[in-house]
Amino acid sequence: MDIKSEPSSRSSGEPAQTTEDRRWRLVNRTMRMHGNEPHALIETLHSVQEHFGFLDLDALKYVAGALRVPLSRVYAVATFYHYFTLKPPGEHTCVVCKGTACYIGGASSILDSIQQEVGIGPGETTSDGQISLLTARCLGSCGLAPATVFDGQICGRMTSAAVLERIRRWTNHDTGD
Amino acid sequence: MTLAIEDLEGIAKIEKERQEGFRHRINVCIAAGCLSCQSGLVREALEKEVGRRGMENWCLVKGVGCLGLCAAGPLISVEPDGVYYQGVTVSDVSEILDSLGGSPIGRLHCPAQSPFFTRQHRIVTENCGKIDPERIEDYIAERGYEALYTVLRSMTPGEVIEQVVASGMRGRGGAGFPSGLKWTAVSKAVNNTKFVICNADEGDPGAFMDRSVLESDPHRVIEGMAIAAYAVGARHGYVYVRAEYPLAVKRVRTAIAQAERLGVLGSGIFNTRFDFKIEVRLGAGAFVCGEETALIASIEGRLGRPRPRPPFPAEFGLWGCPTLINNVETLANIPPIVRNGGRWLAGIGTEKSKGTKVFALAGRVNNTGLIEVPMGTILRDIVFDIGGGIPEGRQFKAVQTGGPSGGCIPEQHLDMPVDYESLAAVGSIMGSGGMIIMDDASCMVDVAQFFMEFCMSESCGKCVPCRVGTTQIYHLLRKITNGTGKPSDLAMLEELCDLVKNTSLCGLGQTAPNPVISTLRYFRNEYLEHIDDKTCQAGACKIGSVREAL
Amino acid sequence: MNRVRIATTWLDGCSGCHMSFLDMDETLAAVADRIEIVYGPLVDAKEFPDGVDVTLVEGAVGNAHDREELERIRERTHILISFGDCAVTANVPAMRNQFKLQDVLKRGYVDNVSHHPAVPDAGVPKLLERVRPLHEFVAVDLFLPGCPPPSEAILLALTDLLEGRTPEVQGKTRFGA
Amino acid sequence: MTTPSYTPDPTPYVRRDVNPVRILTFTIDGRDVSAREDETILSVARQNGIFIPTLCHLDGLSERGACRLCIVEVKGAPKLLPSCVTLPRQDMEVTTNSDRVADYRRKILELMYSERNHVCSVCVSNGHCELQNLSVVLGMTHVRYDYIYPKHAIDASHERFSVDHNRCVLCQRCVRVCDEIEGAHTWDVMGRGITSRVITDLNQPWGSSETCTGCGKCVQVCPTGALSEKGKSVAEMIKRRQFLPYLQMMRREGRRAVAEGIR
Repeated sequence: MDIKSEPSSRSSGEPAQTTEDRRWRLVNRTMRMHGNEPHALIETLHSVQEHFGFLDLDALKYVAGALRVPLSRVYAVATFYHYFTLKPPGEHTCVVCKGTACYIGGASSILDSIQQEVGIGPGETTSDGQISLLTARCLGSCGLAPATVFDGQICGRMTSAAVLERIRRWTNHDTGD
Repeated sequence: MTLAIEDLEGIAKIEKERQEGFRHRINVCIAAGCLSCQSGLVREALEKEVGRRGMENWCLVKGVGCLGLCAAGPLISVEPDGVYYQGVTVSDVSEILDSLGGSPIGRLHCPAQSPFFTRQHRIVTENCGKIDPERIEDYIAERGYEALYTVLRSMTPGEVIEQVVASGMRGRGGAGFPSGLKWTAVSKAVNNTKFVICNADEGDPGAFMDRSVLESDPHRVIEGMAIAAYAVGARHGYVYVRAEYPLAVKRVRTAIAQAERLGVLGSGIFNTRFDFKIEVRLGAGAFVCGEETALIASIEGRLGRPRPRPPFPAEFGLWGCPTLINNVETLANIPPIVRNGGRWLAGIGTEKSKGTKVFALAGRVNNTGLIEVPMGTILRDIVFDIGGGIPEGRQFKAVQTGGPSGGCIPEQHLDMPVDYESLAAVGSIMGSGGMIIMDDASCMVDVAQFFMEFCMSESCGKCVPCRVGTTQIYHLLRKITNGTGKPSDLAMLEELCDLVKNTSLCGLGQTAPNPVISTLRYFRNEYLEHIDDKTCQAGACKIGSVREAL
Repeated sequence: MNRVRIATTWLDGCSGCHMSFLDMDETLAAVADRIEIVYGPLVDAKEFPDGVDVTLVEGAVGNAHDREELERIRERTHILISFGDCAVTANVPAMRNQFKLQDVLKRGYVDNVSHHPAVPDAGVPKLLERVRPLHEFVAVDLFLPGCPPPSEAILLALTDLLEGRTPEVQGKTRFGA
Repeated sequence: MTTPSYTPDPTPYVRRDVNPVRILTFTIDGRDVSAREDETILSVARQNGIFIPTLCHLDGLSERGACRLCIVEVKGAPKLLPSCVTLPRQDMEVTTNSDRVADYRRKILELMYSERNHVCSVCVSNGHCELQNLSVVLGMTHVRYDYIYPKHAIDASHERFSVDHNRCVLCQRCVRVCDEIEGAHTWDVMGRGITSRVITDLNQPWGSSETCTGCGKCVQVCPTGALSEKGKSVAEMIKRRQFLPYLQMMRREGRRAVAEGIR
């Protein structure tokens, strides 16, 4: 099948829930705003990730068809940009900033202590799917280094102890504490 | 909708009267730095308490942009008394409200007379910490969009460019290309369609100037873009901003919507035939997209891989059309240049580096935060006077400027002026303005390895020298920091640095070796200690564990 | 006239380069009166002698013994020739470098063995984590790539050395030749 | 935002700073040569029988300027310039083979060899490989940089072809020929930096690709043994590229016919 043919002929990748799922409507809206043109690819992937938390293969296939972008290019873009993730995130995410100031301020020892306590390295999720550990290039909070983001909330001047304390709150809560 | 200068003046007047109607105004910093130490809660608590006490009519609580001294956050300022409070928590709220009109609270007092505040020269950040970034009226009250009006109603595009040329300003994004020349090139390019792009993909780790400006004063950047668009003949603009800066994205979007609603963006602005629209495009975590051609590719929805230049974007940019790409800080300088004339800016700074520069002070320095100083300010003054020196009584070792493309400047060069040429002479660059201070607890080989790891994983992978060369350099540095380096590795490091610098396709690769080259130049003894003695004086490298394993 | 003392040896290699050496046949005879082969699989000598003029080392460095041997050869040799692709690039032996040493040993001695599967731990030299070319361990004076290097190239290198010239083998041999 | 986004003009981009009719003269290695303004230094050099090594360049495909082997020195220019994408200017003085350039080229080639697992002696393209040939031409007898030894797989899921990532140099010829000539865009490059890798479709086995037409052009343009026909043993894979100039010409004519609306 020719990838550059009409999108309708490539609708096989369209997830079944597309029409009724509100999240897909929002993604579709993003594409429509950009005239369903190929140049909307990155904005659309942002939209998918914002609403679904990650990019799965069905979503990539659907976006490729809708925007008439070759499948391999969609995959290339989704893996070139580090902001996009193809893996579902854990229930909670902890982002440790690895910018220069945070590095100087001890970000690596924070990562080490998380590895020791929770057993996951950067980019990994605990086996129970509870906690994901990510690193950021720079959050721009260098004035308060080292910085860490817990479920979207940014916290400055962190120490290993403080980070582990926050993470323990998640795990304790989940065991019904 | 057509907007006249009277309307702007009217808005400014109403806004000023509104604000002056309050006997006390409490400005709470709600830029990302202070937000990350809960300034949002402080603001809420203040608002609630003001409401509870029935003070709404004479006490205004206002969220403002960055006050600069992030180290002391959350910061608030109380106007019109000009009192600064630092490290404010929710529990301080009552006391602050009690003290209004009386004497300041000594415990929280942040001396506004300290060199951190007095030695700055604020142009780009003049409104930061003063205005509410989410209210266009507040910007207009500070003469916002007046420059755009002047430009559209009384200047030709050529006259605008003349002012930028006269200002002598050089691009604040890193390379320091004269802005006037860039504008001239785009304006001369023959094409009906042109674009203006604001590069807000502040990728240098350790730099947050652009983020702060966008979070604190987004309209200034929008106004700068509109003026630029008029000058070069563009009708469409893009702000390319990192997705990692959600607050900046939100504020820019809000600002664009407000500007459109008011009519300072859109069709027939100020009743002229000038149309200008701005769209926001999100970066997606690729440092290389700070490079012009990669940024353009990214806006086009493609992989952010640079292409060889020429053709330059001024000729052949976004969608093949002439495109002006300026950094946030460059554009933020435009409205004051128009208001005060190019010569005014040219009067600030040094002979070849005009105006001011915003720096993000971070690392091992007491006053971490955002500062704006005239070009040519002495580096030692920045570190020890404005920055307040090194904490915990430790020894200064180096200051790193220019991020992963820059270099480390040692003690012996601290008395140099900070300008494009001087920095280049000592093997660093101005870069976008990150300034990381390191003390004797920092190992310079480890720092070089940190930056090389960054460049290696940010390399787009297109050209061989950058893709493989940075990896090889990183592996050599890792060998040295883990205690398995050989004396011959230093020569190999130098060879690879030279290769990557001279044969890479884009600026990322061409500058990637700089941190290694500059640390080899000034801190060679540290490399030798790691290789010959297998020791790391700073204690940052884990040599010991490797030696035990051997 | 003193004859030039030549040694040959092979480390982690297949002996193919030595076969090519022998393929010089009668051309070898032409230089035979000017050289003396003092050590190698072709002659009966137990220990690598002192004061060797030229040594051709075939094979990569794959185990601790190879490494010691190479270092001894380097000490006792004036001109050391990295002889053939295994010596120059680590070649086929290095194909195991993509895998962890433990996995390699397990595959070789356990998974594919039906009778007494066990990784040998005595009487054999310890394998290095990675197989590497000679020049990563010692200084090499001349590189003679090829799998094997053609005998003409070997002869050319030897005669050049005998004549006191720096051998120019460009175009005479190549990787994989 | 509520306003719809800008929609770009769908017509192909044209460089307006270059006039394809104008002829200029300059020198390569001291020889006077003439060229059209839109010809690259590389193409002018080749027309004049001057050798410049290349790897990512292939006549008939778009240029990338990525392998950096074709760098040349231009008098007065502070940087070395890739000749495959650099257009000459009047009176430019180009040097294609100074010691400095030759030295850099050799080092770049060494980097390429160190990047993946190139084992010539067991390769289908042994003796017919552009990378291998470059080592002879540039006089590179060994690699002084540490080999990286990444772990890479072989995908033999396609009925007729296989891809061995150990031998890939990321020149992207396969990506370009598939996109520009075949029009399928089955190939692209995933990831970035040292972890970049060519993929088919959504990084799935080649044999399961929905878009691959099985035309095999990618195999024929691949400079190394990374892409090969099945059933070929060591040294048996000889690439055939005669089709490329014809296809390129026919595609150009086809495009013109469509534009002019005649057949």
